[in-house]
Amino acid sequence: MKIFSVKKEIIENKKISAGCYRITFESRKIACMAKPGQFLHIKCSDTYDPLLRRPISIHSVENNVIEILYKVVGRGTGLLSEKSCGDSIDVMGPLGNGFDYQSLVTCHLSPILVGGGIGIAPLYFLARKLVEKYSNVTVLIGADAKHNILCVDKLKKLGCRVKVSTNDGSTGINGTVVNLLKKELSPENVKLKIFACGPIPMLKQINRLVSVYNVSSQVSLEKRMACGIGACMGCIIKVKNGYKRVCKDGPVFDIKEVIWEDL
Amino acid sequence: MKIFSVKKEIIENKKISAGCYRITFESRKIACMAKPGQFLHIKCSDTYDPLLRRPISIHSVENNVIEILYKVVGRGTGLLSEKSCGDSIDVMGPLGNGFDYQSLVTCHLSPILVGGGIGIAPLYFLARKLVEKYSNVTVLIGADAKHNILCVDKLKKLGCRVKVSTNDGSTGINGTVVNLLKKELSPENVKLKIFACGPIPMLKQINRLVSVYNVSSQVSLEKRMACGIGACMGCIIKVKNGYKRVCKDGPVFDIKEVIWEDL
Amino acid sequence: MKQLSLDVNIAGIKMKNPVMTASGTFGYGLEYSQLIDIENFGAIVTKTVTLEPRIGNPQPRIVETASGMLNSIGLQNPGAKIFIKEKLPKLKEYEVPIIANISGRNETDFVKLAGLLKDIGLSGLELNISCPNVEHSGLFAQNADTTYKLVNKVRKVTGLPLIVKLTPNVTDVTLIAGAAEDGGADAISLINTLIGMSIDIQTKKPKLANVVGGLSGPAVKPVALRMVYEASKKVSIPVIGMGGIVTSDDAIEFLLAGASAVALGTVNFVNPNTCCEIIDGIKIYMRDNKFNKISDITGRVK
Amino acid sequence: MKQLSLDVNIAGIKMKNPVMTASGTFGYGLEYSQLIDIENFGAIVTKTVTLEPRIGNPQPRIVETASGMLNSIGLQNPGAKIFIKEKLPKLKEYEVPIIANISGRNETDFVKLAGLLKDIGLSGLELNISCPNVEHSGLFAQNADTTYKLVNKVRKVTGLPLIVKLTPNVTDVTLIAGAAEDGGADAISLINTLIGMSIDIQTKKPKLANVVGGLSGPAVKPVALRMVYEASKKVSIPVIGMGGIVTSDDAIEFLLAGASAVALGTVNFVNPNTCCEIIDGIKIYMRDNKFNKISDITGRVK
Ligand SMILES: Cc1cc2nc3c(=O)[nH]c(=O)nc-3n(C[C@H](O)[C@H](O)[C@H](O)COP(=O)(O)OP(=O)(O)OC[C@H]3O[C@@H](n4cnc5c(N)ncnc54)[C@H](O)[C@@H]3O)c2cc1C
Ligand SMILES: Cc1cc2nc3c(=O)[nH]c(=O)nc-3n(C[C@H](O)[C@H](O)[C@H](O)COP(=O)(O)OP(=O)(O)OC[C@H]3O[C@@H](n4cnc5c(N)ncnc54)[C@H](O)[C@@H]3O)c2cc1C
Ligand SMILES: Cc1cc2nc3c(=O)[nH]c(=O)nc-3n(C[C@H](O)[C@H](O)[C@H](O)COP(=O)(O)O)c2cc1C
Ligand SMILES: Cc1cc2nc3c(=O)[nH]c(=O)nc-3n(C[C@H](O)[C@H](O)[C@H](O)COP(=O)(O)O)c2cc1C
Ligand code: FES
Ligand code: FES
Repeated sequence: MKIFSVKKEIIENKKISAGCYRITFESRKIACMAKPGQFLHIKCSDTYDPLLRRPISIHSVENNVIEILYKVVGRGTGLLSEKSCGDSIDVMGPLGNGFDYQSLVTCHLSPILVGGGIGIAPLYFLARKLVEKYSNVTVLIGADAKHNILCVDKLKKLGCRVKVSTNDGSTGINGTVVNLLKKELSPENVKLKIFACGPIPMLKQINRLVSVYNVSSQVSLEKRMACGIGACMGCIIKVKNGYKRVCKDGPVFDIKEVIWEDL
Repeated sequence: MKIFSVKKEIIENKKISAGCYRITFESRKIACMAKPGQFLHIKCSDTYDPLLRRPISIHSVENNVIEILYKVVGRGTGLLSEKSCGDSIDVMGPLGNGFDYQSLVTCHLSPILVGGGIGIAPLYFLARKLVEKYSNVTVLIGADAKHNILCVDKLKKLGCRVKVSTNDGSTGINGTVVNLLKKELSPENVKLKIFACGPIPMLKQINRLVSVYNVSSQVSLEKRMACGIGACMGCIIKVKNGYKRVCKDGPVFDIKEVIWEDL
Repeated sequence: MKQLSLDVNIAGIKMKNPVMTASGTFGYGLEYSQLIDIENFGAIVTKTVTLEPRIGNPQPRIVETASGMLNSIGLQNPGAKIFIKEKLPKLKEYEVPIIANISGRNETDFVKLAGLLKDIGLSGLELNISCPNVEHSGLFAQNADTTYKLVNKVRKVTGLPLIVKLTPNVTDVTLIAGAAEDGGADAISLINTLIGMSIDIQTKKPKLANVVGGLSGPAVKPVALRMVYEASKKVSIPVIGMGGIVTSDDAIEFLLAGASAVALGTVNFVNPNTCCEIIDGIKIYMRDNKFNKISDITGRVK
Repeated sequence: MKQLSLDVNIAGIKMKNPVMTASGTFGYGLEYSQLIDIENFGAIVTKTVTLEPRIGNPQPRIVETASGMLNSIGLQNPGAKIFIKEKLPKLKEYEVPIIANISGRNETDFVKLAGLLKDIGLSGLELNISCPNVEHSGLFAQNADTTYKLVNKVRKVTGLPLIVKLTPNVTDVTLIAGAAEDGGADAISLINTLIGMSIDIQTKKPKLANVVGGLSGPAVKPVALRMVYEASKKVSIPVIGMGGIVTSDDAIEFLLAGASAVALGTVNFVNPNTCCEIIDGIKIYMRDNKFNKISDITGRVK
């Protein structure tokens, strides 16, 4: 078995900014298998309403301790935020393909991580893995305002170069994370690999940008899911040669593969 | 308006024995209107599952503080037991007719309260009201075992004469609360009024007993409820002259009125 | 800003807002008057009234299900005479249109009832030809012909606005909706309950004494909404939508799907204040979406 | 104590327990094999296979509803060739009976498919004549005649056990069940999904790109149970019950109502370990109630 369905005690469910929480729990099995970019499928209620699990990225794995970082946007995440230390959390995972960062060395590419809003969640785990091997990890973080810029300190602590943007200019540059990315890109500097996660409009802009420079890029996408494991065909997206399942063939896709007009 | 639908903060949700809890909250409106034998209709979940409210008797009213005493038997009461101090509770009430204890004085009757198991819940409120006017309040309490005998101390504190029975003899007499009642009844002593609440078999036995002595008796009955207010006809029972609604025409009925074979 | 208007006129019944009660979930209005201001509703639809009193089905009559409930009340009601003499006069003290929901075993019953209920201050009649909790097998509303004939007969004996209530337990609800319209209905309402069942695995008996019952509540909303959508595309008379409405979003979904008004059923048991919450929600929605009247929302789904 | 036996033989398909997968909720079995031991199931029913590959419906395809979900996958599948060449061989490595669920636009499709799927190691065929997510209006299983004819044609070209899957979107499911039996079905399975809808009130568009979709999950259980009860009283072939099963109590309800086996659908998404939990629960129930075999439970409702 490579995927597990487990019930674990919550070690901590901490509010880390307005509407954002971080849950910590222990699972040796999941921790062993987890790769950056993969996600967990979480049951937020013990009753039949809401019925389905919710996909949440793996934010961090350290020893056997797993963290998720989530934003309250509806009923499922709302119920999750009400859980306390000691309550149990029902998770399935690790699911999905994860980021492909193995090829960086062979191709001599420098990683740039681009996170919009809660999109930073899976990128922190990736950054942790990358700093083990690379000294030149750049992380660009964008949000609407200062209080929604997450993970800056802990990314810096890892040794990453961190740049920040806010739409209201309350911290970092005044603009979006795509503006930050533009500054990193230049015709001379295409020896980059971009890993991006965030809202669709942001990813679409990145797509336009990197197609100009032809920079290798991977994006993590979201779709409403039922099974989370590849069985129900609920979460498909259009790709160059047909349909792919976000849960099983993704959530990480090569930016060139995705039919962006369809999203 | 005589009935209210309110959301209140839970002051305390205390486990008082294995599987039994007591919730305390404040509601001036409900407290003002509440009569012993009436009940509250309680939403146990914020989601659609379970959907319906659960009827729970008013256990005590003191100033504006209301108490309910409940046993965890299923999902609704299970969810209720998980609520903490500070969580909100959604209650509708007071509902139903309540015990008729006004006639005691005029008829020179002594009250005997008979509670089986969690059936003691509404009787404590009744006892509180009775001791304001009568010195001779008897309360008979039965349960399977000692740890499920509830409220003895606080009833004694009110000044009630309390007798206890358990099926396993772990406290009080070895037997049922009906055995206790038998001892109170005698052809000489029919100047009594019985108020009983508990499982149907117990109430049926009481019915047989009092029909011999012709003692005036009121019983509190239970039926699954939807509206709790008399509108849906879901909770009817058969009575001598047709059907009555437990929620609106009851839950307290004259023992002679009920068609016991039908319960 | 323009004045918002929540008024609707359903087949001649003037309501100050499009939120009605669903038959059988609000009694004769009087029980709830102790808890809420029943004049908040756009109209009150009574529990089904039959010609003679009915004692209804044996207990148990109610089972909770996932996000819903089954009922087999069996149309317990005091009969037309007591309705007219005792219930209606009290209900008429409130300033709210009253619609009597009626049912019968056959056409004659319906015709007689419609006759009895003339000129006594009712704002309309709703024909319950879709109650799953009575003996005869096959409901009127499961067959287009019987629906047409019945509606047609009742139409001839009453000048009151005539609402025909349809069952979801059919292969194609548009056929029945069409038949009701052809028969002379002024409006249709749907859905009545879906027929369902539940078994107590310990006693091995059905949980309802009547074996089967009617499923209602949030669980049925997707089916109800689909049927309102289908039926309202088929007929040109107004459609009253119901089935699982709890929030104002739910109510708005029904309006968008094609309903001209909505009715609240099971939710009354769960939260008796829902009517006000829904009206407030609809107002906000209208403001945000620049709709001036309810009919701007009706059928707006793209 | 006597030995408990959970074996069932459904129309010649020998299963070690009565818990199957419901088509479309378990892919071709392979995805779940990374998470659970798929041999735990009594049988595996595949996602619907069609003659040609189908790309299915556009996104969104899934909406959560109260205690349920709507799907409009639209029978996305790689087609019979790839199923036979790539999916089936891997699935056959497991020791569990495999039932291919097939569908088509017309009788010819079904007949061709049944022909293609002979002698390749399948334990049975399930005819999906009840999928709400395809273009043609009106499903085969909404009409007794078309059901009879279709089943009859397929019957002639295959010796495999033939299960016919029925839709709940009908006035009288017993008519269709009877027609399937008369046509030569070895078993029937029900229910497929109820047709439902959901609207996004902000965009005013249906939440499913396909407008309507199929409702499944605990919400539909009362309807499913009622139909299994009705259908199993009508036919003498075995009935496979499904619709909203989550717990062993649910599964037992279906058996009591008349099912000879049950299938798990939506619950696979919620708790992939449900099969084992249900089997354990059934065992305990059998012990407590002194039932020795599954057929002792089937149809035992009083
Ligand atoms: C692979 C993947 C990884 C994700 N990782 C994270 C993460 O690390 N942190 C985080 O906060 N969020 C993450 N999300 C998004 C998260 O799944 C949704 O926010 C969550 O499911 C919303 O559930 P809800 O019940 O609170 O909201 P709902 O009440 O169901 O809906 C509120 C809003 O959320 C959207 N939404 C609901 N369910 C999903 C879903 N399954 N997929 C996408 N959007 C949905 C709805 O369209 C709606 O706009 C991820 C999504 C995917 C697909
Ligand atoms: C007027 C009245 C007053 C009551 N007062 C109290 C009280 O003070 N304390 C207390 O602990 N209990 C009281 N009850 C019983 C209480 O309502 C049920 O125990 C409760 O509804 C069970 O809900 P559940 O979801 O936990 O159980 P479920 O999972 O719904 O069912 C578990 C068991 O409880 C029974 N039950 C469920 N709902 C009801 C209902 N509405 N009425 C009767 N039985 C039901 C079921 O038949 C089943 O056997 C009262 C009931 C009534 C009618
Ligand atoms: C307890 C109960 C009793 C009902 N009685 C009637 C009735 O007498 N006549 C009728 O036409 N519909 C009756 N209905 C159906 C409702 O009016 C409504 O059509 C159905 O419940 C769907 O709406 P809901 O999901 O909002 O409850 C009843 C429903 C319930 C729950
Ligand atoms: C996502 C999804 C896809 C489905 N696909 C199919 C299918 O391809 N063929 C089919 O016969 N039934 C299909 N069904 C219906 C199920 O097999 C089952 O009949 C229905 O979901 C009711 O069972 P449940 O409530 O346990 O899910 C599908 C159901 C779901 C939820
Ligand atoms: S969610 Fe089921 S295939 Fe992706
Ligand atoms: S619960 Fe509705 S009438 Fe009593």
